Amino acid sequence: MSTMTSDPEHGSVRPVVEAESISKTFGGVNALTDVTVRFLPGEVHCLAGENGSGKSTLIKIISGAEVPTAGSIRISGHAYPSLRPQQAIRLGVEVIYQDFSLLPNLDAAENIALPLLTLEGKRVASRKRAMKIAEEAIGRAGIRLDLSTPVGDLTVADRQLCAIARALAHNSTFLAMDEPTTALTWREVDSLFDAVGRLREQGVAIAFISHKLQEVFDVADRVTVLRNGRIVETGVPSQYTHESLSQGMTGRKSTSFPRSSAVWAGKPAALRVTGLGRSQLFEGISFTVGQGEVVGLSGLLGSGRTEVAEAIAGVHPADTGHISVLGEECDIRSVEGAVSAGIAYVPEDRLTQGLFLDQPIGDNLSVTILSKFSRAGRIRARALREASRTMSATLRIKTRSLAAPVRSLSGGNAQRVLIGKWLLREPAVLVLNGPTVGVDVGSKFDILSILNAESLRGLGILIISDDLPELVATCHRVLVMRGGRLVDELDSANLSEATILEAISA
Amino acid sequence: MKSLLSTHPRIRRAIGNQEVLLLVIALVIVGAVSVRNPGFLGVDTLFNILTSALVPFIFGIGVTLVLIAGGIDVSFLTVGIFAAYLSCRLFPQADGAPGALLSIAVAVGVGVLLGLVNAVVVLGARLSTLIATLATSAIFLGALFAFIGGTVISDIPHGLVGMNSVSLVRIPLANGGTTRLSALVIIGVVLAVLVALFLRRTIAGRWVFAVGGDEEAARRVGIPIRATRVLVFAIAGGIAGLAGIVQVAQSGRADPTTFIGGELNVIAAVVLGGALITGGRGRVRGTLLGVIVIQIINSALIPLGIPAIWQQAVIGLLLILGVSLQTIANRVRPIRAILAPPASSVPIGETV
Amino acid sequence: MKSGSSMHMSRKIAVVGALMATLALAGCSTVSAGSSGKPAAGTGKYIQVVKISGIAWFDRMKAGVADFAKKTGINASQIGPTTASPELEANLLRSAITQNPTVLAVIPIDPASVETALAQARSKGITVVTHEAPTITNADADIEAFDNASYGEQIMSSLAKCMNGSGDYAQFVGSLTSETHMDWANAGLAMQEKKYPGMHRIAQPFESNDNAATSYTKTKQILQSNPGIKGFFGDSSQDVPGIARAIQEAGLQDKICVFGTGVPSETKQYIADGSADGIFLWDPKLAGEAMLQAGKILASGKKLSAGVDLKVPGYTSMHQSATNPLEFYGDAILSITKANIDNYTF
Amino acid sequence: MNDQNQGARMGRHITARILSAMGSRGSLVRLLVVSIAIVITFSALAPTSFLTVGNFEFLAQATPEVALLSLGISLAMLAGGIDLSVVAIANLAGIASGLVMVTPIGATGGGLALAILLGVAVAVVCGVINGTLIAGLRVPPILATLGTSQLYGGIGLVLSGGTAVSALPTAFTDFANITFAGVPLIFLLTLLLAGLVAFVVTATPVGVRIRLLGANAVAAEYSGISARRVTISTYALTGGLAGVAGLIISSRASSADTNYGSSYILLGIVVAVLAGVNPDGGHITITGVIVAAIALQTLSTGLTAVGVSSDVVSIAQGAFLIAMLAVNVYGGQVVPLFRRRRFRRAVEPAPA
Repeated sequence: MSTMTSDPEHGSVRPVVEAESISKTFGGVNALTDVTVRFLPGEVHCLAGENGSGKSTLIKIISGAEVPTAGSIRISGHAYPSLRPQQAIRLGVEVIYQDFSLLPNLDAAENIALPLLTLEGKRVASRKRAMKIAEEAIGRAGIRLDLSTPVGDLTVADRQLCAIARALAHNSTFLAMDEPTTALTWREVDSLFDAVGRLREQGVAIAFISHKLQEVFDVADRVTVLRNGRIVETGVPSQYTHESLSQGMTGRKSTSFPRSSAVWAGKPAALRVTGLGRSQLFEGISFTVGQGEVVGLSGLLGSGRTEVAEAIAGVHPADTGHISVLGEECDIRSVEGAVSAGIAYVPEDRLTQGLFLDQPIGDNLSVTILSKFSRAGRIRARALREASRTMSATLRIKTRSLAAPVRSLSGGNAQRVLIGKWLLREPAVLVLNGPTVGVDVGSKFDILSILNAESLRGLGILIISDDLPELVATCHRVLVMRGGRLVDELDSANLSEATILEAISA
Repeated sequence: MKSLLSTHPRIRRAIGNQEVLLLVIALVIVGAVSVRNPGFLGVDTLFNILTSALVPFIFGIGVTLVLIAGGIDVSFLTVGIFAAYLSCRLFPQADGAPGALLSIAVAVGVGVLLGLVNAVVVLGARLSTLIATLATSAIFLGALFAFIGGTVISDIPHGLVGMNSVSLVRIPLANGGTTRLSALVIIGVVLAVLVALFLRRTIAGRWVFAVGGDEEAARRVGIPIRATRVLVFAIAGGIAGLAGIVQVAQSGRADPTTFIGGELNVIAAVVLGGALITGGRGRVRGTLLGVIVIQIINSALIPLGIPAIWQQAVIGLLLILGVSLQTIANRVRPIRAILAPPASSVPIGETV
Repeated sequence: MKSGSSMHMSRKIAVVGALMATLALAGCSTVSAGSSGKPAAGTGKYIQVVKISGIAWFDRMKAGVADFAKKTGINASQIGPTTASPELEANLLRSAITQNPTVLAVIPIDPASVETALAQARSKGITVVTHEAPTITNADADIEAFDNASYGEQIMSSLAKCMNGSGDYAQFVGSLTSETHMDWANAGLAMQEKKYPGMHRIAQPFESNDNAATSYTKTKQILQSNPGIKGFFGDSSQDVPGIARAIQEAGLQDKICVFGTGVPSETKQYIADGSADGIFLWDPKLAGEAMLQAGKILASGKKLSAGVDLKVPGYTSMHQSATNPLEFYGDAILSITKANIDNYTF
Repeated sequence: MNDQNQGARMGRHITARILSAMGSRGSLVRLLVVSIAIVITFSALAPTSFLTVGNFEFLAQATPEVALLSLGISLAMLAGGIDLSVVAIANLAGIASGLVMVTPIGATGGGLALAILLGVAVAVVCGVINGTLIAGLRVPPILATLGTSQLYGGIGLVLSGGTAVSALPTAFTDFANITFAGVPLIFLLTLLLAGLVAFVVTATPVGVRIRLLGANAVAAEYSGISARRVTISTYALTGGLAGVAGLIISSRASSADTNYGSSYILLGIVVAVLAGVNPDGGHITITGVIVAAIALQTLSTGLTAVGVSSDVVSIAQGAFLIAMLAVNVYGGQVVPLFRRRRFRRAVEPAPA
């Protein structure tokens, strides 16, 4: 904490937004502890940190989407113990949320214009005016976007562009961008950075959140590193190298990870996918995951990587192609079918797709093995509880009781529950979509260790992720998707963050 | 069926369009009845259907608003009859055009007040709209009977009678009688236009869609959620009051038991018209079509000679058919394409 | 649920089976008979349970209850559910039984649904009198204003006279499950088939759900699909106002005859311009009072017999039904036309 | 389970599980306190008519049908749906078994058992149809069951020919009046069925799956739970409960009819919500349903006993619902007396 001091450069310029000693707890877990950050006009201030370090929570508190547990937000000199979103916008705070926070039933033009028209106190919704605002906004950002399509029907990349355009439509004094490039190609990222540069020249204070190191070096005037909800250090980019920044974010010297290269050669592949395709979404997907092998599947948001995972998992089955598990061809028409074939899937969105938040941890763990632990239509409750308890202990899930709802757990522990429920089922292949998103550093290490241990026991693992250090650290091979097709395969010889980044956002 | 629909985009588009589907259903029924009973296809049938659709349509507009905002209101019928009955009780002598306007204004005003009560319960007790309006409708109906009265008023204010007796069109019929379209229909048309304009052309109307589409996202971009909710309940209450007084004017009597138990049928018509029960989507035009299709079904039964005893079962079956078709139509909405045209880089094949 | 500890599937099936067996066979046990002695006729409460509270018809009947209380000094009251729903009425009835009245006067929505409750009341020594339930078995007496068949025949003969004995007509009933409505409709039909072969009923009776809006809508549809129709016969008091409104709107006042049950205040406007031609009814005030008078006689230990005088106009010399000895009917049909409608204020 | 000791331990465990599934204790305690307050109030206000053995016997006799229908609705709510067709199913079951009972076979003991089984079977089939529409065609539950409610009612009307099916065997009609030590057999039967439902939802795989499906349908799908199978089982169970309720109704009424019980649909929802069943799914409390059903019945009987009109009763029921739910929302803040240690529920998702 010693590094966070008011450094001399701040002296004369008055900050636009200051977070003062902000703390925030969720269900007993500290998401932020005593965080103080100042955002100066005309400065791009990067908040760097791993998933789960508290960056997004800080931004949500500044924008009024969350209420802090302690501390205050000072905007243009006035301190506010908490803000409402409307109030924050009125004070010039604008945010590009990580989840975009768009209105799916309205078209892009309206998504961009409605907040501004609301702010201006307009009463009549003029289509012409909305189009004008939207066109100006996308022009300012150098974006191409179909403005009259309902946002719910746009691709992920276009939705991200729409969220960016909405933030730019408003002449704000403070703009926070939370992972704004996850779905964008290089060309789009370049024009976004141009727009950021122009805003900086106009004196807007910009908070830029990213876990991609290169981006931090590309745009930042100042960097603040967060780890586990606390500020670790702050400084200018020239003070850092990739390695030192990465070490600040993770708290470890190296992200390298103990990993065996032992693929169980000679045995049938844990998963073999041949010519998998689904109309309009992806086609010609062929790859294998050996027993004991960890394979990464990467690509931008909206590249089709999730769709391929969900086809394998039976959520949205493929139209064409073949899937075999341990050498046996299986016709996967449903999740049930995939599960009984030996495929387990940890979905992307833990909160809505993975967990039953208000239900007991024990039930979340045992949902996959209810039938196995029943006799004559009745659950063998004791045996089931034993199995859950053992798994909970193995995965070191921190909770007082398995009867507590999952909602009471931190992100890392919740993710362990999700992985544990599938490990209880003893699958042949485990497909994980973003296994460490929203997970604190300690848990991330633990989770990757668990996966490593399972792979050593012969489990085939497919990780869908765009967390580059994680892919580099854990995978034997990384497959890259773009526009619904597999476009590259990086094996251990040429696997690095730079090569993956180049392949996914070409 | 799934593969058939997904391989034929044109079929998918046609079925995916709710309103086209409703029109087809309506035409099929009218066609079927006309074959059996050629007299069905006439101006009088049209007028009958329009007349009987008027009150459900006005109620339906209010329901549409609440559904778009992401709620389900089941109190609208009690609000409607409460407001209309109270209006008749308060000003029994309302006479002529000014009297009619007074009766309408009072009913709408009472409706707005009751709508605000709904809003207070929903927002204050943080209840789901369905549960809250279930409770308030029990209270409204009880209060109507206990404190205002439950007897039928057969001598309603003359202003209302006069309003109903003005004919837009009057056409002689073969049987020596005449058929006519009451000027009351104008109220429905005007209201439909006003509400459609409100929803499309005002910022507050767009808020309604925003709140129903994704409440949290709407909150984050600074849309006043609570104010929008209160506004929706107030307007829906006022519309229900209007529907109630139109019903009284149409029937020439104020009967507190008129609507008992009909709530879900109106909601069904609105949903049939394309409003999403989960919020964020709905339009006045769709509601009109939904209400009319249900009225066509109802009025087809007698000309088709379906025995009275079978009518309920037939209506149930048609209702199930309607909502099933709607659900299927919604399910075949197009997916967002990802697949780019073949790229220059050659996809890697089975390299392992 | 302690037994749940060792409950196998087979045990569960056994339990369900036993349950079914109990349901099926345990019916033999008898209900404990009430042993409380009958209170004297002049003391204790008299409770009248009606189909629905707050409507004009039963408000008028309430006036009869008040008259009875004033004349006799007996504590008599009327209760009824908010909506006309059989289970609400049955529950209200059962909760009235717990108040242990001397006489229960019941006008059931669905006579069959109150039989058990009435049996229970009688087993407790409560005197039970019904109305509009000529087939009732668990009552001390059923008081009807008139013979149902002759009521239906009277409506039919007026309708036939108006239609000159020829042409199509339609019948409405409140609901197809309403016993008295069906009796009237059937008696009317039987008479027409015998005496007026030139007339013809279209289809089965139409259901109005005792709702004037429904009878209005259906009448419009009937007019439209049966252009030649000449008459309407309505059994529910809500039928004539609805039918007449449709006739009035179509301007067919002089071409179509409308007769049926009706309340003067609700039909006056239609009788005045000829869109309704005549209504029939009995005065609910008198019927209500007659029920309680009969209850008073029965509670004092006397029996009703043919010719008994209930001291209420129209019920001064009761007839005993040939089919159900419990049923007694009077001569209380009111026939109302344009000429005499102004004499009635309810 | 060879070991007796182990069996006993398991017994305790299952008992504990069932008890815990019977409700979050805080809201159940509140409900109990309020119910007892109702009893005390009316005992003081109307000792002669309320505080009698007959009255409590009446309460125990009047509650079963409402309690069973509410249990059915609660199960549908547990799975995240709703069933508006329970009353129609109950009546159809009553009519179907009544029609068998009035045949010569029905007079025999075996025939009676057959008739009863047939009634329950019909009800289960109705439930399966509901479940198929909801899970197979993905029609929203509120619309699907609204439609089937009309359909089942209509079929009942056709089967019964429009008149009540009466002259049922006395062995059947007396059943509703049998008492053990003053407690009606139908009340005991209701408790037994409630126990069975509690067993199903806590100690069987399908019960756990119903709860998880209701808690989060998407997560259930991703966990490999077959929404179709589980939904159909749920509605079949709901149908079965409605069927038993229908048999109790026709036993009590000595007849079966289609127009019976229309007020029970909303009452059933009110009971379920009052009990603390989450209408959005994932939580049920069997004890709460029974207590709430009795509480509402007591409230209305008590009000009738003190001579209040039934209109005021419905006001009181609506106000009671709002008040209890408001207490559940604000209770923690306003009434620290009732506060229980519970896991804090963060409104927002965990930090990202």
